[in-house]
Amino acid sequence: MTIHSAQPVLDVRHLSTHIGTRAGTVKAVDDVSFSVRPGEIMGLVGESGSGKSMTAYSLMRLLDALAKVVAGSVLLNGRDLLQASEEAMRQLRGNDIAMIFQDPMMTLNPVLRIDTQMIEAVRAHEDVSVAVARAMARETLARVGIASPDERLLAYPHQFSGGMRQRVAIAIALLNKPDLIVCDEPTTALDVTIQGQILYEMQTLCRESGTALIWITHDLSVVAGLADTVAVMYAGRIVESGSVQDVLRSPRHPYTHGLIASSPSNNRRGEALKQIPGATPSLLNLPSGCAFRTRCERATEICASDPPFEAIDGRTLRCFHPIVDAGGAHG
Amino acid sequence: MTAFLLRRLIQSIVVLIAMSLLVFIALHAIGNPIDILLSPDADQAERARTISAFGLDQPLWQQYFYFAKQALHGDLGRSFSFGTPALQLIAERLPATLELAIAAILIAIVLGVPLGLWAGLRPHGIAGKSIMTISILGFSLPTFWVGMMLIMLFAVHLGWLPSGGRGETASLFGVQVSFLTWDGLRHLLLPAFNLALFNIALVIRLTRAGAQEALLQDYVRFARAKGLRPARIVGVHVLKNILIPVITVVALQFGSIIAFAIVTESIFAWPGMGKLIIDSVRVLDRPVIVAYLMLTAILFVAINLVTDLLYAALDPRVRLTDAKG
Amino acid sequence: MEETITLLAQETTHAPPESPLQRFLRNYLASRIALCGSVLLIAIVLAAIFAPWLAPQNPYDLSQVDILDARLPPGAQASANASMNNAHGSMTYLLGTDEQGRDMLSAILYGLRISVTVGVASTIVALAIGLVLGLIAGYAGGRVDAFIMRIADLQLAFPPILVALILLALMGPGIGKIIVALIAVQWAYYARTARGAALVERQKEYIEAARGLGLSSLRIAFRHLLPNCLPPVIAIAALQIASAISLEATLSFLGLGLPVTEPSLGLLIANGFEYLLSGRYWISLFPGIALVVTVVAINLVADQLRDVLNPRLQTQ
Amino acid sequence: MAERAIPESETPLLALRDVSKRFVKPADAIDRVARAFGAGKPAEVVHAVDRVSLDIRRGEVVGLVGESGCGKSTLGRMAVGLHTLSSGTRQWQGDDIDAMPAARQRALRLAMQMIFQDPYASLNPRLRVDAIVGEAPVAHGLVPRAQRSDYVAELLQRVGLDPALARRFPHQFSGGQRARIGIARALAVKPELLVCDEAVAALDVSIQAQVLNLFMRLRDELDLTYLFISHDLGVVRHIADRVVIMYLGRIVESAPADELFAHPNHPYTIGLLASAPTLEVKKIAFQPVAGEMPSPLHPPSGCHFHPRCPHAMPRCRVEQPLLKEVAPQHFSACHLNDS
Amino acid sequence: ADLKIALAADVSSLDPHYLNIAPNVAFASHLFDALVNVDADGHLVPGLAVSWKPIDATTWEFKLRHGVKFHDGSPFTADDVIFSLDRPATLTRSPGPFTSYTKQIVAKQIVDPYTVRLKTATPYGPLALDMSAIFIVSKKAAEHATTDDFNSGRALIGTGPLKFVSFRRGERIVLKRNDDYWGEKAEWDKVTFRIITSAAPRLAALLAGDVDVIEAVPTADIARLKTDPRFHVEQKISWRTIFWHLDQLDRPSPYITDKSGKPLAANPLRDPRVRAAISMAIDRRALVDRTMEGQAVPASNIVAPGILGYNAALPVEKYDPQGAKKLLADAGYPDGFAITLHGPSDRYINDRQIVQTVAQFLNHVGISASVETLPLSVYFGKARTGAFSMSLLGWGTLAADFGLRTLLGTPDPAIGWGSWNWGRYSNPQMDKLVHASLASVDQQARDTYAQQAMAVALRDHAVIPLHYQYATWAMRKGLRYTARTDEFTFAHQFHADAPMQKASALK
Ligand SMILES: Nc1ncnc2c1ncn2[C@@H]1O[C@H](COP(=O)(O)OP(=O)(O)OP(=O)(O)O)[C@@H](O)[C@H]1O
Ligand SMILES: Nc1ncnc2c1ncn2[C@@H]1O[C@H](COP(=O)(O)OP(=O)(O)OP(=O)(O)O)[C@@H](O)[C@H]1O
Ligand SMILES: [Mg+2]
Ligand SMILES: [Mg+2]
Repeated sequence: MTIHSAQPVLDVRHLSTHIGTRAGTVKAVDDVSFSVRPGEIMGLVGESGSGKSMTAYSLMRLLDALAKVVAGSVLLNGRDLLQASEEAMRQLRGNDIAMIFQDPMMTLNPVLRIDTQMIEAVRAHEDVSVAVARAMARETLARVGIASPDERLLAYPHQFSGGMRQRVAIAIALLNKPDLIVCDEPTTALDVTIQGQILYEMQTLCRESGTALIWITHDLSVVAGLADTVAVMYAGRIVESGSVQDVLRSPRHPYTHGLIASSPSNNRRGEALKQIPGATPSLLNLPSGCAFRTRCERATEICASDPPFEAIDGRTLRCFHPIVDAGGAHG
Repeated sequence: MTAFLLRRLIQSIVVLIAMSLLVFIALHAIGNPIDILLSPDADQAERARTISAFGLDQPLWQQYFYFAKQALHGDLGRSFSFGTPALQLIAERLPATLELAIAAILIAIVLGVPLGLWAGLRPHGIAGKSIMTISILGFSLPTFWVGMMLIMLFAVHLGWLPSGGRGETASLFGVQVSFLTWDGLRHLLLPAFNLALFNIALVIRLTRAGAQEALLQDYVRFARAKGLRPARIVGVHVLKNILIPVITVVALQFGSIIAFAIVTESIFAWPGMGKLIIDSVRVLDRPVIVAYLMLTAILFVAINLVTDLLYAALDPRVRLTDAKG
Repeated sequence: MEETITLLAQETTHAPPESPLQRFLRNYLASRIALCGSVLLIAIVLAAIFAPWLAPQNPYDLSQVDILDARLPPGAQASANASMNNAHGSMTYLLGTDEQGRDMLSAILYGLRISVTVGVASTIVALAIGLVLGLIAGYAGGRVDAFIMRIADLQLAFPPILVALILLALMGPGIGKIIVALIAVQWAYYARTARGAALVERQKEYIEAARGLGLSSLRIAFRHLLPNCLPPVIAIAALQIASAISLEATLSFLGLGLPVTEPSLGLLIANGFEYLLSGRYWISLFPGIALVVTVVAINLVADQLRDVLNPRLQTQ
Repeated sequence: MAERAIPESETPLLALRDVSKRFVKPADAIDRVARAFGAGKPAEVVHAVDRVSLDIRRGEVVGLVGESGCGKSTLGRMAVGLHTLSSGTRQWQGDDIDAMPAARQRALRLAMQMIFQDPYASLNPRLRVDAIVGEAPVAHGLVPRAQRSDYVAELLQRVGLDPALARRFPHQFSGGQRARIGIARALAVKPELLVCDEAVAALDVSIQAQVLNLFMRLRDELDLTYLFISHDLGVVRHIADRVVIMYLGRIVESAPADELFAHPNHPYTIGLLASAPTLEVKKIAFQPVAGEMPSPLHPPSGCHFHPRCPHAMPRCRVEQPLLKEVAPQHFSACHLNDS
Repeated sequence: ADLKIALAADVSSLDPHYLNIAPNVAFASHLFDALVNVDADGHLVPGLAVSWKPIDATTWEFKLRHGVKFHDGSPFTADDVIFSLDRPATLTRSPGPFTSYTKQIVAKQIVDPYTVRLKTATPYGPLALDMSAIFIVSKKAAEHATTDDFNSGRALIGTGPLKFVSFRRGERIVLKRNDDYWGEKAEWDKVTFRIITSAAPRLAALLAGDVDVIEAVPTADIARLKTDPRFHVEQKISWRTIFWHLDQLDRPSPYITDKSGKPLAANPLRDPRVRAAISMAIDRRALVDRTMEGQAVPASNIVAPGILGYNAALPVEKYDPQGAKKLLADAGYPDGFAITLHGPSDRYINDRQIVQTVAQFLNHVGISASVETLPLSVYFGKARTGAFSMSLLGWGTLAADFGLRTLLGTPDPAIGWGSWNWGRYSNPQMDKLVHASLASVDQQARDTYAQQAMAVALRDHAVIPLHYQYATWAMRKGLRYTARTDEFTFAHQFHADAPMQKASALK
């Protein structure tokens, strides 16, 4: 399924984003590199606060005033987004690179009708008549599985259920046939059955249109079913990335390993779960070197210095003591 | 909807009854209007005769019941000092006050929303900070003082605008209004601005707070992610969401604007209800006070109603029956 | 058990204990403008409290005031006659005198005292009444709620000026009475706000948890609900103090405020108002400036309070 | 920790019999007048829980699973007495709770405690940890005031928190620690039954495991019984002895956990299990359940699931299927079982 | 030419018989005449009656003016007079009726169309004065008219120098010249009255050129206006005397205590020495110069100079704080006492300040005086019941016997005496003199009696007069006004002194 040959649509190199807060500088994204090829689905996994959303906002240049990209480059089809002018970036957003957010309740403007919100998205990029734009909107709504789209176009967001709203948001993202869609936990707030439907549909749509996806989630099992490649973030850094099979079947970073091992489905029923000790550290006072070392069984003194970001066997890894042969996480 | 209207109706009737009762008791306790209005040359017998001619010598509850009976027939009595039906008096003055209040609200919105937006979008700029500082003055300066300053500056020193009064009016659907004539408009400007001052500050603050909050919302981020132009994001997505609280609050302010018109009207010699009511309180002209309160209470209820309707019109999420009752 | 131990060790080193008060202060003091406002406000309050010691004259003691010194411009010297009456001997009227010959500086200091007392006292009592009623309404709901809120509506439908007008006409002038009038005018705002907050807080799980623990309603309402409903109410209260001071000034202007011999700032302005056009600016201007500075300081503090107390803007 | 066998015959610790919960928008006088005149809307009734019977035996962990809005929380609140019952009865070891003397009811109220989902909203932000945990036992006289801090320290220790943190406020804790405080608060009144409403849903994956382990440890140490509400099938499968599946206010299936995951019977259960993503790397190949859950304001007739059911028959539209034992201890409410 | 005048008080009704308050009366004078008019000095001059005289002790005869036309062109006759005199009594729903001026008349007789006789029950001297208060309306226009008809202008037909054009209540009234007026015709084609009740804005309107004339100029601004070349100020001592009523009832006075706040056994104000002491403690010069900014003159009577019954022999009380202290000591109050002075707010010029200044003076002689000012709505009602110890009142009248009867006559509802005797002063000697004065149809005798009564009352210190205030008008340069003692603003008595010059100056 993965298309290794093509040029990446998106190539992120050494991206760092810092947030200046009262309490100090937060390195929300720290030296993050990855790439996505056309039609490929990349899962970006990590726990709350690990910098997933910040990475996405950095790509889209949608950061808040306090946050700044301090280093790195984001190449979309070879063009560095971070160098583009604000207007050029605006034209790219929604047109070449689209984004969907987590909370379907909040992403649609509650006081504007669906058709307004869809038509404006078309007309922001293409000089077409309202009628044409409406036709496109209707067609796209139908594609994401919304029944009687004509009627639904006239509705307000609150008249939809959560799942439907997320479909509308997906439809808006698809409107201008972008090359890449960044999805920031779009199904986290939804029920399992609805999530199942949306995952299935997204997969189909991408396959049909060749759109690449970045799927942000904290749920490894979603990635397992959906993505081609996966990158695992911890405290602002990607600690491990590679194809889904490789990473999930034989995680090599102790954190990835810990995560997979602590999943109930990898444990015997009723027995104590394997757990990663400690809590996710605050980004404000990270331990030096490897941020995971205080929770890591394998940590040694060397971990106090920054581990290199290495490519080994078709995956990348940021660890001094990778698990060489885990023999699968299923203990 | 019917139930909603019915509820409002019953509530307002209760409010009206309670209000008229309170006024009756209060004014009775304050004093006797005849003592103020009666000519100094009148003797005790004349005083007694006059008091009984107005029924003021009767027990209060009898006076109230008489009033209530008449009120049910739409008669709120005649003003003591004007000798004119109180309702007619109020009705004569109502348009002037309403016009002033509406003008004030429009000024507040027209000036307040853009300034507030500006301050909200650029909270750290010099302009934004100055706007906020000046808006504090709007809250803190006493209306009467500012009014006098405005007169001194624009009427006395610069001579640009008249110092007070209502000026020429034109008839609109049988109601005399100022804003249709140039002269009337000139007369309207200063008092309306004076009355608007507090509300400009309020709208600036509401708008700024709203803008800052809206900017944090995902829908704004989503709009940016769609590649919309900033003008559209601010002008449509942000503004429409801000307008909901702004319009609601401002509409609810309408009541207090009318109340504070008392001060503005006496400074600018604006012939509205406010001046009438303060004169009436001075001479304990009960029918006028009662009629005024009734009217403002009805107005208040109506404004609440309109606000709810507006709210529903602006905010699709609100259904009427859900509105606070 | 060992997993918990490691966890604890880390946490203790990371977050030093900080009480809400400390956190509040830290957030509060973060803004320079608010800091200025607070310093100003403290200075004003101190000036008000220590007015009798700071003021060169007791402007409320008519035997110290001399009509022969009426309307002297700033910097004028007191006449011999007036100095004789004055406890401090000969004096200079730094800010001039008013139409009774009161030293404006003293009058402003004393007036500040009254204005601040009126503003603060009326606000505190109105807040207490409104808070309790609002909490009861919000927590009890149903008929109690409807009853309390209808009374509040009634109150809100009365134009505040008229209420104060009628009450003052009824009771006569006096600080206590003007405070009562202002309380009557204000309590409903607090009741509404407190009820709104109570309705929101009541939904929260910690209230449900308290119910689940079998705690009494009274305890839940006042120990759990009340402290959490306080911030929005306090934020509007701070603003309301300013507006109470303004309202008192307006009432004084309408001739319905305080006793004329004990002028508040508002009454000083209202008295001096007549002299605006005749060039004797100091009678109205200086108290005007004092009022504006006071109200601005309160507003600055109130704004910052509102920002800091607003849970949505609160930093962790 | 070994699997334990729960004797079936024993009287359940808590039994809910035919309980229902209807939420009605309260109609005031004016609404009633309006309605009498034919204006106004009919009262809006939400059947959040519709004639549900549930037995929880001592020492058992019952998992309650279902989609958002299906009535899980409502049922949990009814179990601990935070919601009154619209109909039905609640029995504690066979005795009807509502018929008990008030004092006993109060005591029982403490015997059943709830652990909430949101680790932020469920702790009073203005109280210190020792007050949060220690208030109720002192108020109820379980612990003398003087011994409060010792008691709190002991509880904090038990849930894995440093007693030195007792003077802190909730905002100074991480999500996982807050969850522990919530648990300590519940344990403070010595409950026998804990209703955990999505108690780990808000936690990070790595923390979730810690808290789940804590639950299991406490169960052994304190001999607790759990009603464990969750939408995460993986979690429920891991912790529960018996799993109950709810759909739109009704129980559609109930079975011992192994049995349920191995042989789901109800079409909804089957769809649900298929929808749940797993760590196995395999592409999603189909939409397991089509459509969305209908609004509880206007539930479908007959079997609530029929509009989404791939096997729906005409009968499903009119007749409500009842729970039937399809295997030992395995109940399911589906007409397919009749054919 | 047009004239714009800012009035300080609202005209509440255009019906000249509805409510007897100054603004209404002043306004009605433009449209209507009375039988007897009052000139600028407060003297009675022929109005619609060219002459009047008593023909016996209880009968007055009025000769009416010939050739007078109402605004609608109909002629003025005795019928109109009788109708107008009858009308006040028919307006039973008036809160301030004009019947005080008609109640003495027991019979009216038309001798011929231009002669009217009015009979009183007892000899009654001030009848002509009473007649100056009743406006003559057209019987034809007013016979079936209601007050509302007057307000709408329909019945507003008089003989006055100006005619009605329009009325916007509370805002403005427009009048135009009556070209057929029997007397001196108004100089203005059109007169606009604007109601601007607040003093500062009223002045601002003049400064801004929005109006030509303002009445009731605040004392604070008079000095400046006088020196401003753009404006002109006219002044006259007003008929209004400002004085203190003193509680003289035989019981502890409600607002007097000893200095520690304990009630006193007796009412010190009953002691004439205490009253005199209070009067001597007041520095009227300073009061007038400072508090009134020179816009008043110290008073010795309770009527203004020039008014019938004014006793020029009475001196203004000399300021003598030492003497006051001594008198107090003599009266048994060497340490003074505590008293609250009451006054209205915003009724008389600078009333609040006056009360405070007097309190200052009292403090300086050891009486600790505090101040309470009340809105009018409360003040009069309370004062009437004798609720205050010392209360400020301003009184304007054109005859001293009238004033003394009402203010200081021994209260007696049966004959209508002492209705404003708040302090319940009572002196049979004074009562007798006032009686004699009122019963004198001979105006000379009347004046003498009244002066004697005045002397009796003031020697008793029955009240403590403070000052006569100035009535002040300010107008743009080029206008002249004969200032009136009754404080009325009459548009038709404004004159342009050099219209040509002004027109050219504008170019
Ligand atoms: N405006 C901000 N100010 C300060 N810190 C911020 C801000 N926004 C985000 N952060 C911090 O940046 C880090 C990364 O945040 P981000 O939102 O990218 O996390 P995430 O991985 O998306 O988490 P989640 O799963 O909760 O969405 C977090 O530690 C967060 O606390
Ligand atoms: N207090 C209430 N008033 C009215 N309706 C309510 C109330 N509480 C719950 N409901 C309704 O009852 C139904 C069941 O709610 P409940 O909270 O029990 O669902 P749930 O299964 O816990 O959902 P979730 O997974 O989202 O927590 C929902 O439709 C909800 O809207
Ligand atoms: Mg995120
Ligand atoms: Mg729930």
